[in-house]
Amino acid sequence: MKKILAASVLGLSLSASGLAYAEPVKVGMITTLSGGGAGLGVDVRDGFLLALKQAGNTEIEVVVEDDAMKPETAVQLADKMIQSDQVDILTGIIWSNLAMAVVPSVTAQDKFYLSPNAGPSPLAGAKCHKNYFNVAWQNDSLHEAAGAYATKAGYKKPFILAPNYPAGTDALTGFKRFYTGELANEVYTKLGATDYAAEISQIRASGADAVYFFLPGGMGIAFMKQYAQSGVNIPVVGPAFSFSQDVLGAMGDAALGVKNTAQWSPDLDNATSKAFVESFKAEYGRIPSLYASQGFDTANLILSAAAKASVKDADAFRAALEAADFKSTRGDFKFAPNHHPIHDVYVREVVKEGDVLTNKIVGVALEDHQDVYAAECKM
Amino acid sequence: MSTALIIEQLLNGLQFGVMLFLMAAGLTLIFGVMGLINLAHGSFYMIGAFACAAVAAATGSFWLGLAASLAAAAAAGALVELAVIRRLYDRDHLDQVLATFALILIFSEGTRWLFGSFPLYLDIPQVLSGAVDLPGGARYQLYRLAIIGVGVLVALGLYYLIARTRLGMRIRAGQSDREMIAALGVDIGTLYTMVFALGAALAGLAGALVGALQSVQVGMGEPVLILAFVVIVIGGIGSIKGALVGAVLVGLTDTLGRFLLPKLFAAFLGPSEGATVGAALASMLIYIVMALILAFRPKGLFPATA
Amino acid sequence: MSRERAINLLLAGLLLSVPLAALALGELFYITLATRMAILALAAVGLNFALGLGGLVSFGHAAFFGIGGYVAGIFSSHAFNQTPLFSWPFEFFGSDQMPAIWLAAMLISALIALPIGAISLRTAGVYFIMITLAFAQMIYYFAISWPAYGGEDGLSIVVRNGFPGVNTAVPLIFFLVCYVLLLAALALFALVRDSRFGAALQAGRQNETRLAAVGIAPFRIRLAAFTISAAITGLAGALLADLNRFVSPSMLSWQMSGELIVLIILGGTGRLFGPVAGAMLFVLFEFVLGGLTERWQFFLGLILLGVVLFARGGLIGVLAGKARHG
Amino acid sequence: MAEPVLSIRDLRKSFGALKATDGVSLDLRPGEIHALIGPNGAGKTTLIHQIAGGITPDSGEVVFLGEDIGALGVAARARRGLGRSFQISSLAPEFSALRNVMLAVQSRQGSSFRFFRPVMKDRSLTEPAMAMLERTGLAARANVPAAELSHGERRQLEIAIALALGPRAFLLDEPMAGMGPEGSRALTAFLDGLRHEAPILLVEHDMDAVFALADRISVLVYGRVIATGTVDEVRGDAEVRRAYLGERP
Repeated sequence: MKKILAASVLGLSLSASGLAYAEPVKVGMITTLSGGGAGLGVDVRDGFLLALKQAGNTEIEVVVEDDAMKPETAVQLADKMIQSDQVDILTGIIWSNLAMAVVPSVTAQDKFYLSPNAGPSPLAGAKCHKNYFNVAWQNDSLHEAAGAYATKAGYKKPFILAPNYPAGTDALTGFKRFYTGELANEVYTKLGATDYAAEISQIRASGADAVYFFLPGGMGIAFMKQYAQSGVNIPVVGPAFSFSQDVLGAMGDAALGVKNTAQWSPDLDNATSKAFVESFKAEYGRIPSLYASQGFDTANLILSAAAKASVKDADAFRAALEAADFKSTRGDFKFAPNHHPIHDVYVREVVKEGDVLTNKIVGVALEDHQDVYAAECKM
Repeated sequence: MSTALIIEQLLNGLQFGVMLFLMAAGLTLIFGVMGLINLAHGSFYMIGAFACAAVAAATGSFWLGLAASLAAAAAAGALVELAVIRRLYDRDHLDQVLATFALILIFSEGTRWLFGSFPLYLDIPQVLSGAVDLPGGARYQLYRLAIIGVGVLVALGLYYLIARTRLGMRIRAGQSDREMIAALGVDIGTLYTMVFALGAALAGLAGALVGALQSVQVGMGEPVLILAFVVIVIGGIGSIKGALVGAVLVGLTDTLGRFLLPKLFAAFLGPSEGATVGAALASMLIYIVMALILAFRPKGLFPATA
Repeated sequence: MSRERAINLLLAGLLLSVPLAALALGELFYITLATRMAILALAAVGLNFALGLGGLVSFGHAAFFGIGGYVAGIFSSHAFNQTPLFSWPFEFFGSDQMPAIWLAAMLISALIALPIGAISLRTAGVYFIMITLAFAQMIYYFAISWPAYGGEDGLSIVVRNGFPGVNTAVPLIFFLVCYVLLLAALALFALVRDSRFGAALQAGRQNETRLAAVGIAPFRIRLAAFTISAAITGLAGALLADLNRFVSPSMLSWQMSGELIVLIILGGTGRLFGPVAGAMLFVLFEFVLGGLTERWQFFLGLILLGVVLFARGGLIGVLAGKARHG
Repeated sequence: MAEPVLSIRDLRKSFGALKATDGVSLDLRPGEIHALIGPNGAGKTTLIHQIAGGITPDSGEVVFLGEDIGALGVAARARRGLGRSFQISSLAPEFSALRNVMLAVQSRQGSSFRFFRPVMKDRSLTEPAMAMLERTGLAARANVPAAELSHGERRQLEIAIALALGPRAFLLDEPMAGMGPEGSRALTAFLDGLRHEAPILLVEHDMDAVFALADRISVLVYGRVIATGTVDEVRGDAEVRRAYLGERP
């Protein structure tokens, strides 16, 4: 499963920007390619590789390995990539618990880590590190945006639920940070649960006027299908994780009309994004998900920094990363002092285009949003 | 807390229990008749769900998908029995654990190979969509009621099969004395293959029925497998009646625990704290119940009298 | 020297030579790989006390593996942050010294194994397999939802814990520490196997009725074995946490329990070096297959299936022939 | 008359509707061989299990050396001196004959919670065990795993293990089963001498052996003792002839 895009000697090295790179860069990508969570990893990887291909780059070598969603495996792969493959940059991890396992030891070994997805709060705050960059989000962002949206939409009594684990409690805390009104109920479900009949019955009985849920992966699909089937008509709001392109197919019409918050959407109106969506469809035959856009952005960030500085010169390379001088699919993109993005978060609605479910932007939840943990970060 | 909500939650628990029963019945039959621990039983559940989703997507008919799920899971079961399990009957439980653990890896990755990494779509049939009104002001989803109905039918069918038919007589004979049925001239190989395929088909049926409610994805079988093991151990391994009682007990315990414990703790810890503590305890609850039952009834509630 | 003994020596030598060769070749990662082998082997040696000698198929040993890991994580995080772990009856700030952590990991694993074993040993056969699984699942869900030490996110160990007189941050040194502990556990296993306790334990596996009929109650013997077994697996857990500089609930998962059993069967059930052979093979398979194909789990499954069906007695069984019993 | 070593009073055990033991009382006096005979399914093995502790009776008492041992488990009864052999050989199959006997010696010496000293180098275990094997004629087979012993040898090993416990009473469940005429004769002679070490409650189908050995015989039919007495008394008992001996060809 190791894919090495070895440098080819063809003339393609004259990339779009026409810049010569200061030094070859070796990137290790640890991501989830097997088991139930493989869809996300596959999208991050595909987005990432697409960007490299478009840049015609030959100086960046990528090693991809599967972490099977196990933190122990991820740690072992990170050790291997650093010690054996001698990579300069690591990236790719999908899940917060794996990121928490891998990132501190990677940065402690003076390697760069660029997160294309997971953004656990400690890494944005107290445990931030100068060599850690998050290109996607801080985990709370989309939940905070949902809270803001709930306030704007005038909901008075939302019912909120999430699995009982740190990302779940963080999610609901994030929601409550931007929605300070009354709650119908706050429910924590078992991690990995797939039957939500009991919770849906509670929602029906609670007199709520909106439902907010954070249930990543299969949990969200199960919840949404069961919710739609149950005949409860209270409007649903969710973070984009449960309404991203990778799961919409499995959810079917149950998802139609649901509002969800995201920092990107396939219909986002900027040239980079449009070109990205078209080329991704052409390359892989499917609409890119949020995760694919994050992988794509991550690769472009690396390309932009490598064009400016040698990765062996850590300080210069870091400064080049901090400048974030690349064309993001999100349009405007810059890093906060804690190396997490400052970006707009949109409200999207699930719609049907022909036979395919996808998302359309219907508004902006938060503009130039920055996470709250930056204050705790002493870099 | 209204009566309607309590009625709904009891039905939810019952429906969950019935689904577990479909899994557990096959597992307990296979153990009872052949003395085999089958960790790969969750894979048949997954195969049923994928077969149903794939056929339903291709033909547009949930019912064809359901038939396909039974056929696919039974075929997979028979194949596995003939190719692998057959060689394991006279081995100890350890070898069976390793072999069926290996089968999980093979089936999971094999399914991903065939169907890709993304979850599949499967919806409930149009006829069964919507909810019905129940006494006490409760409303309940028709499809879930149908699952309860299927579970009751399967339980009755199994009872009839085992108590009244020739196959059932052989199964009972096989449970008590393997040499005896060989002496009776029954082809024990065919009997085992049939029982294994039957168990697999029940798991496949559960997978298809539940797949329409949840997401059809690789790895969906394992959490259910663990619960099904809990069920058959509580009920008494080898006993269909035990599986039924255990399944309903686990279903109700889990559902009511999830519903009531957070409320209970919220009463004196505050809503947020209470919700997390209650949820934590609820996720451990069925295992606590199982440990308690086994501590006092080491062979489960209905020990199979061999 | 019997053939099995020669193979045992060969395996011990092979495991030791991997990191030395890695050092010579400059492939530092193979030291990590060898350390992982040694630690998993140690965990499986622990399980082998219960499973190999006593015939107690515990499907919940990941609980002790994880508890050991969490002891290392919790002790070192308190020591690192200088916050008291508890302040009554005295203030205790954890520790970042391995000997203290090991002792605590073994002690706490044993203390938790005692009631689990006492209840589980009332059952037998498949019921025992499943009740141990149930206890492990309880602890797993507890760890996931307990926020104090990271829950599902796990707990990082910022600096690898120390050992007096050596620098454990050097990969080779840490490997040697693990290797020596593995050898010590193997020596203990061999001693106990041949002792009166071991005789009673093994007789109980072969024929419980016989053991009772000579006047030895199987329960206490088994409970002691289960507890010792848990302590050693807990020690291995503490080491794995130090290797990964990280501990998470996945160490407590049922898949991990299954993997520990797989290691023993792969190497050879009831053999002294079975866990060592099994751990070396398993880590090697995982590494080599993982590097070859995205479908590595599929092929790992095929290999394991092949071992059960065609290589009874595991690696050592194939190499050394039928087991001899004194 | 001397106080009985073992006495059973009004023991009852039912499995559902089946009364396996229906008010059985009998005793075992010092120095005697008390044979328990009866047709298949009469409940002999069930009775032995209740005496040894493997099955808990529904009611009744088992008194051994003046102590009610009804509440004790199998192991505790064995430690008090009930030496037992099984109807179907029950040995540790992977252990050699010697190690099987050593297990009994080890138990007799006390605690099994010794973790370090190798048993095979412990002469306090090997020597007494070897002596028992010599007594039962198994010395030459000492190092053969029990699973590889012949049927007769396994029966002998059962006796050797029971002997090694230094019991105060023997419970022997069909020791002659499947032994062949030669072996039965030898074992009969051996048991004849054994009664002076400890009395024997002997369950046996081999009537020649029973009549040759028994001081007293109890006849068990359908869970009830229908007669107890000397060989001649029992032989002459009309009920016994009808219920039991008449059945045998």
